[in-house]
Amino acid sequence: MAMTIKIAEFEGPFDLLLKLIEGEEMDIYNIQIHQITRDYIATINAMQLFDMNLAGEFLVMASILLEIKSKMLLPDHQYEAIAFEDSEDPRYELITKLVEYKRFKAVSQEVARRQISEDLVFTDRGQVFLDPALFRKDYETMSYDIDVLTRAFNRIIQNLKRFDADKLDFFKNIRRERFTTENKVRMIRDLFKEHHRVVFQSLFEGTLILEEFITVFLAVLEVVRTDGIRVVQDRPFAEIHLIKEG
Amino acid sequence: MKVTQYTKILEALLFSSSEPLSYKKIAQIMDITLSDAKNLVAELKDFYTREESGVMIYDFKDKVQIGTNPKYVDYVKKLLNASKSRGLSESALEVLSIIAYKQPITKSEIEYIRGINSDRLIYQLMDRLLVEEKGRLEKVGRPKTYGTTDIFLRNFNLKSLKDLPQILYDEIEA
Amino acid sequence: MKVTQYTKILEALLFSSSEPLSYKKIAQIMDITLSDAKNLVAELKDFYTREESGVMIYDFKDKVQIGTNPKYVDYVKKLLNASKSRGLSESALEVLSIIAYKQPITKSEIEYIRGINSDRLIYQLMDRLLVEEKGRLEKVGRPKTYGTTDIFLRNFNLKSLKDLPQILYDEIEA
Repeated sequence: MAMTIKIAEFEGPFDLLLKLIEGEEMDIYNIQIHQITRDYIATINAMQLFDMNLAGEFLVMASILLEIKSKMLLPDHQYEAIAFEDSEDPRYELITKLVEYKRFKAVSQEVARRQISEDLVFTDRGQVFLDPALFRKDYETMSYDIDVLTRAFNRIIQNLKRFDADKLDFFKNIRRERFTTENKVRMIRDLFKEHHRVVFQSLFEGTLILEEFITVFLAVLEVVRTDGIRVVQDRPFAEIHLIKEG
Repeated sequence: MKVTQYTKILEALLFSSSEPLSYKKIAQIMDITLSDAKNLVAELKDFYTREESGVMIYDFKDKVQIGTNPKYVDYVKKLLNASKSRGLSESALEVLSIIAYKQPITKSEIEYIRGINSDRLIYQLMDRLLVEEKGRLEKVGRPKTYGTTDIFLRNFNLKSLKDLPQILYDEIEA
Repeated sequence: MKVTQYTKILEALLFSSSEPLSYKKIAQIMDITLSDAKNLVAELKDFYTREESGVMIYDFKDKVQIGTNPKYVDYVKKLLNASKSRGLSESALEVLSIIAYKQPITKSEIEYIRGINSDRLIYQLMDRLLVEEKGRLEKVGRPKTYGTTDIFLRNFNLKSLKDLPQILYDEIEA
């Protein structure tokens, strides 16, 4: 049986098996296990299975088929079409599963037909327009459940988890901001209440992590901009001083 | 109850709600009976149909929601730039049907029926808000179970899960 | 141009738009002239007035938007107070949660995370007094940053931002 098959054509091993059975016009309850095992193995050989997990799933089915086939080779057995509760037949389990699968496959076509294709209907308007002027007073006193918020946040994270590891980094260090530029600016200003000259390096003493280091640095830039503090270095590699004039 | 005026109030409520509204809530807010609420919804529905309105009423289970009329979908799509088809793949539909009929169901049960790992498709269906987690089974590993959402009912035009097409056992001949 | 049919299309467009639509855009989507677009809006506006509809057209300068009729505002308020999300859509809540946890944050950071422009939702949250501008970042372009308001804290019954529920970071591992 020469078939050129792309993996994408099959939803899985059951799907492939069903198509082969249909192709050979076999009765699903009386699968010629010989024939079908040969077809199945030929097909998966022809398929280029790059995805190892996927390949594994197709191979598991191949081994099940081979096992059934070997059992059926045992003497003194004449196998007819399997009947209900005919659980002695080596094919029984496979066939009941196949029938079950086929049932869902059939019904999914039916379900699909009922779909008012969701792209025909738009209901999520993104927002509800209510004239803010009319509602201002209410908005001030409204009370929300905090869990609507955390649920929304978790939803975002779950979605990112599936699709975008990069963006997830954005949330990695969510924590209350321990170091704020405002605090550090205040700290520097306090220093300048007592000194008019501060060693740049000394501002970083006790700084433990990069984030704090950066915050201090930003605060320095801020006071330079707003408080008229000058930064002075006498020569290359010398200590840097912050000087407040007057 | 002056019917017309009330349908207009209902219209305002449906428009301003970002989620489906239950008849119960409508009744409570408008201070009318549950059956009055149902009548009003029916009335508004008729009105929209008669007017070939740009919007229509979608009702499912015990809830209603307003949405655009599929008749004008081309324009709405153009507006939302939603040219990409959002149809479900065949495999996603398979998984969805299995979940619909067998809920609550675990991932491994779905895998057992399909003979192939279906996690990715389950997530896809969850993203489309058609499927949601339904709690956990009280057995080893406490596996999560999955089921369909109200949005599933709405999108597939089902009033309840009872309206799912019958599975025809006889038809399953090879 | 068959006027009635066109007003219905316009209705569907206004309903599905999450922001005010300009006449220009309406004309472009419906493939009609600008003055036709204006006429249609006027027609739909008249229709709503005549019907004492639950909704009405709000027009600002060169844009229009559909919104609830102030006549029924008491019911809409009751609805808002009865719902958990108080009329905020899922997407608005998403934006609010990002702002709450990551403030001060710029629009472009929010857009980066959600993968979609969220300006309109930010404005909506500002209208609802939950979000406000918090100054500018001292970097290229000096972008505005946003954060939550005192009213946000009060509405969510938080003493301070420190009371925001802890998100479990282990779960954030990819």
